Amino acid sequence: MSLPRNIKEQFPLLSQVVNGHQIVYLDSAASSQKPAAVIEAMNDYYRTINANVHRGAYEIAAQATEAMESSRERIAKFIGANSANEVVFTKNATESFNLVARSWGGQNLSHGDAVLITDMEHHANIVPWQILSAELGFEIRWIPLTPDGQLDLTSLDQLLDGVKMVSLTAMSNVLGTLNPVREIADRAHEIGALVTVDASQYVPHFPTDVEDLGADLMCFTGHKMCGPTGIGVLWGHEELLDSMPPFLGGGEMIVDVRKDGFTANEIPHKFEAGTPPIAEIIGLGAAVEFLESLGMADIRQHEIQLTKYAMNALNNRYGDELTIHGPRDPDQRGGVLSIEYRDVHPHDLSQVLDQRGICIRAGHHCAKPLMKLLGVGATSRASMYLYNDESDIDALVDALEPAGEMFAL
Amino acid sequence: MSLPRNIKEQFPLLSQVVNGHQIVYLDSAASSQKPAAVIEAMNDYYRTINANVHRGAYEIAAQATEAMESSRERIAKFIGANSANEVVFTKNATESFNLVARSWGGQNLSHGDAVLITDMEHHANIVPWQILSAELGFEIRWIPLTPDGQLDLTSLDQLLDGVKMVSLTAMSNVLGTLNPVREIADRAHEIGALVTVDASQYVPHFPTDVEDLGADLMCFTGHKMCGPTGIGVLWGHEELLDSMPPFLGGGEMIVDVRKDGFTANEIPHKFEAGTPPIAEIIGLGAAVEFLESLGMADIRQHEIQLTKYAMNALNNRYGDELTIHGPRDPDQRGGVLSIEYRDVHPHDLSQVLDQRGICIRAGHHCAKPLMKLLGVGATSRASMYLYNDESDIDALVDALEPAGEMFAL
Amino acid sequence: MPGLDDLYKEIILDHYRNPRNQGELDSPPAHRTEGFNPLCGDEVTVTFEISDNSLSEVRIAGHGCSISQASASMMSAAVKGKSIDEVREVTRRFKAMMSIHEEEIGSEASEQTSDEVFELGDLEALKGVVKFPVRIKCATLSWNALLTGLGELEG
Amino acid sequence: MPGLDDLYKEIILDHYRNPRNQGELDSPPAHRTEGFNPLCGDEVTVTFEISDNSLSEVRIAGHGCSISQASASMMSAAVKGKSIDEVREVTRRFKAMMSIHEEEIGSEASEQTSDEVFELGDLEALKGVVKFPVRIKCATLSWNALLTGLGELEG
Ligand SMILES: Cc1ncc(COP(=O)(O)O)c(C=O)c1O
Ligand SMILES: Cc1ncc(COP(=O)(O)O)c(C=O)c1O
Repeated sequence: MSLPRNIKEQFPLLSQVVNGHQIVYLDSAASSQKPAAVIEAMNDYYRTINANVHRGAYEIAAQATEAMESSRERIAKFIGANSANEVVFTKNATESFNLVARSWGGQNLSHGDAVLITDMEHHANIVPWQILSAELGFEIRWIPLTPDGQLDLTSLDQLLDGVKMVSLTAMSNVLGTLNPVREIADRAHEIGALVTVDASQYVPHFPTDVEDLGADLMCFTGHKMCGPTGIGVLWGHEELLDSMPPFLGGGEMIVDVRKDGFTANEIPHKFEAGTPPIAEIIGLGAAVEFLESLGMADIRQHEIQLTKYAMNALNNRYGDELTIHGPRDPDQRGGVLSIEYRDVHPHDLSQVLDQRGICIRAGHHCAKPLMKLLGVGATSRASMYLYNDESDIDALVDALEPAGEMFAL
Repeated sequence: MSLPRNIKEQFPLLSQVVNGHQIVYLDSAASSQKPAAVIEAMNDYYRTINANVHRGAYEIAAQATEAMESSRERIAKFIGANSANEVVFTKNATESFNLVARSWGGQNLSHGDAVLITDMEHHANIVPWQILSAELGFEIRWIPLTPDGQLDLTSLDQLLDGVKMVSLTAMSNVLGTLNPVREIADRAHEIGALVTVDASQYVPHFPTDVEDLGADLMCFTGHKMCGPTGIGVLWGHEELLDSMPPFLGGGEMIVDVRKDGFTANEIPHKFEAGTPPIAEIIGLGAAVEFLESLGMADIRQHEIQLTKYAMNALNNRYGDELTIHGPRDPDQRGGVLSIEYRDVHPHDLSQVLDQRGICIRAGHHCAKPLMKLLGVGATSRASMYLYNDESDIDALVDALEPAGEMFAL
Repeated sequence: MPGLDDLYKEIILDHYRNPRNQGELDSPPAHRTEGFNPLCGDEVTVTFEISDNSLSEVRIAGHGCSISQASASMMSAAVKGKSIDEVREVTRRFKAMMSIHEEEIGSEASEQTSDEVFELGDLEALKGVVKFPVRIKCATLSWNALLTGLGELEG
Repeated sequence: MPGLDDLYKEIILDHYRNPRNQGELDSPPAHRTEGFNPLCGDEVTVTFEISDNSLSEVRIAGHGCSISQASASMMSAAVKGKSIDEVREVTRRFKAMMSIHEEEIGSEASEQTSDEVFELGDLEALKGVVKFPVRIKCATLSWNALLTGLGELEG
């Protein structure tokens, strides 16, 4: 089964006209577009059952609670969690990482310990550890990369020495690289370390099963998977989450507050302080329902085909003038193409493409250590999702040439 | 000028029918309803300019950034801030408090210091301090209450001794009490302490000017002021925010990340890690625009009138059988009525009212220390907003009697 | 939408107005266990004595809504004098009835073990609570506290 | 929607292709200052020498887009040999032009001090950048770095 041909019609934004051209949206790694069903689900919530959750005995409050908690169940199933209690709602993947670092790290890390990350991590999986390490004095270590942008695991044993947490991305948001999470997780577990997976670029595009991945904790974000802004997820094994101290304090996360202290609530509520992003949780539930209706395996197939098509088209047309960072084989990577084209600076390239309604991202993609390694300040990144098709790629390919002329040195 | 008579029509949810009755929503202290304009603003964002902000050179990303930043400016003006840079977006008031406690508190508090709060605080302004105090060993002190639910300031001088931060609510979400924030702030400033104001129940209902309040930092939340869920605000004086270390780490909050550490961005971005709640910020901007169009002074007048009407109606009808917690004078309190009626337990009362489509909240309202002081496990709370009218109050008053009969002991 | 009569059956209001086995036993020697409902502030304290593997005495204290109070009172009447195994079985059945899918679970279970001792009797009156999911925690508060208390005994 | 021609004027592309005053002076003795654009990763290093209260030498290094490179090159040409006060004045004017409300500010200012020295000349070509707000930071990157460098001298 492939995806419906007219799938773009379900995304209102994709019919927008920008600078006289129907929009060509190739920036889904930064944020995806939203199907009407997701926008409508949030509308419906606000129009019919909007009320604060968990604490209200009246009808619409009960319905809001029910809608929120059934979203939690749907999301839990979607990622192969054992129970909805394993799904903690945050505001974005970044908060999820801060929760892990502060709560688990604060309890378990000290001088002499190490946390192992990789050279291709997003700042969300770097800075929270750096903040904590400045306080607690543990070491942050980095798995290096091979020249084609894969993890270089030749020294993994040495790197793992003294490591208590391995925290790595399942897929690079710059290189498209898919990492061997399971293999690394197995080796981490052998020495008693835990594994946190950054699935921000993975859950939106792949059938995901937390047990298959071998993760102990996993972070992802709603707005990259057809969901709204303002919602992220931390998944963790029940016993592990149970053992972790609270992160943010306030309402919802307590069973009792006395002047001399408080008693934390059970998971997942223990980690959800204050009024939750109720509409956003419901929106993310609708996004998961939408993705399930298409089928994650079909979405992945579609993206492999399109990545293959794009890599061929770019290489055939521009040969040596163009480099695509990361793995060559479209089966071994996601639909994220960081492109170097002649001497055109990414900012200029994306500006020129914008004149044709083509949206790509120019920048460091919140991966500055990786930029340094690549020896660039920024890359031009085109990234795909289920709603892109060959016409989008054709538009991109055609638009490079005039940009190249304009900025020829 | 009074509020438009047909204001309810602007709130889609208020035309819902619950259990055969048009809904009577008296739970705005928990969360307010949303005008169509706010729901539409978020819709429009998702349908026309949805894109990640700050990092995109293309048209819709620039528009999304512009929409988000002009919301920030609008909100800054709305509370009398000197600059949009003083407005930090969080996910709710609770996160704002955690930011203050962890960032400012982590840098400034240690054994021997004290933080002064009050007996009527919401858990959001208690638990973050308790978490931090368990780590750093400072003391948490409480301003006591008079029998009619006002702050008892007779021992304020002693209480202030050694205090570095006074953190208090401008209005109680249980008692409706308006606190003399300015007076307390002035006395706190005299001894060199800072003042954080919980304005979660204040900004939605009163013309607010941070300078008049005498606040150094102020926390409030979007969903109680006609805005969406998933968005809160921390306001702070520019120099103070500048001096505070980052809270959450990740994208957006850095200017540089190296393997050996990071350089934080300027305020407000320093405190906004990860993809922000873009749609929600735009929604909150629309909410502020809506409130401004009515006029905060008129909203306050409307609520005084309605509170007066409600207190009279309840007292006249039920006399000794009914107690309203907190100050007697409607001019001196907000439109939040915590009611004790005969022996009816709040949960039972709200259940019975729900049968008539009347939404009130039964519970501890995230103020357990206050509940203990009042000697109850929970209260029945009816709370008003700009869209309520006398017919809502009449419905409430009429519905109490049969509930009383049913649960007579 | 179920009506209030489904929730507030006469027998429930009777237990609410005239709670059975009220008070607290001295502990020790009695065992003591507590339950909180963080949603509404309800609190229950269950004290009980065990002799000869039976719940020889039980007392209920605390405060809460009619449902939590009535359920605690009905529980005390249902478990007093029962063997620990019987207490566990009636608790299991009660909680099954209180789970959202009670219909299926309830009927299956009763076909498997149709022993007279385990009939829920008066407790059946609480069945209507399931239609008001927010109130389920009110009804199960005292039962969960008792279960916790029994669990602690066993170590 | 303004077209690309408003942004990429020929003179800008010329400065981009043939940047003036490229390189780095040895520092010390030269002063050195850096600028980052966290949004796109652009970096600029400005080294300069002061003698007799004038910016006697200036060099630009780093990498970035055509706008940031061209603006840095144009800046170097505009400030080289100028007195510190003149440098500050041209910077002030350039930044006023780059602010979203440039029209008003720009015209007011030029009426108040209509000294020939302070005409922006070639720099006027960068005016179109204002229509592309995301790119303003590209254009002002080197100017802000220079200002920081001058500030450090004094303080
Ligand atoms: C006085 C007060 N402070 C803080 C909060 C916390 O707001 P939020 O749950 O949106 O973080 C609330 C509302 O729940 C409140 O009433
Ligand atoms: C790999 C990766 N991790 C983490 C994040 C952070 O997500 P968010 O900004 O929604 O917190 C992103 C996206 O920005 C990402 O691509």
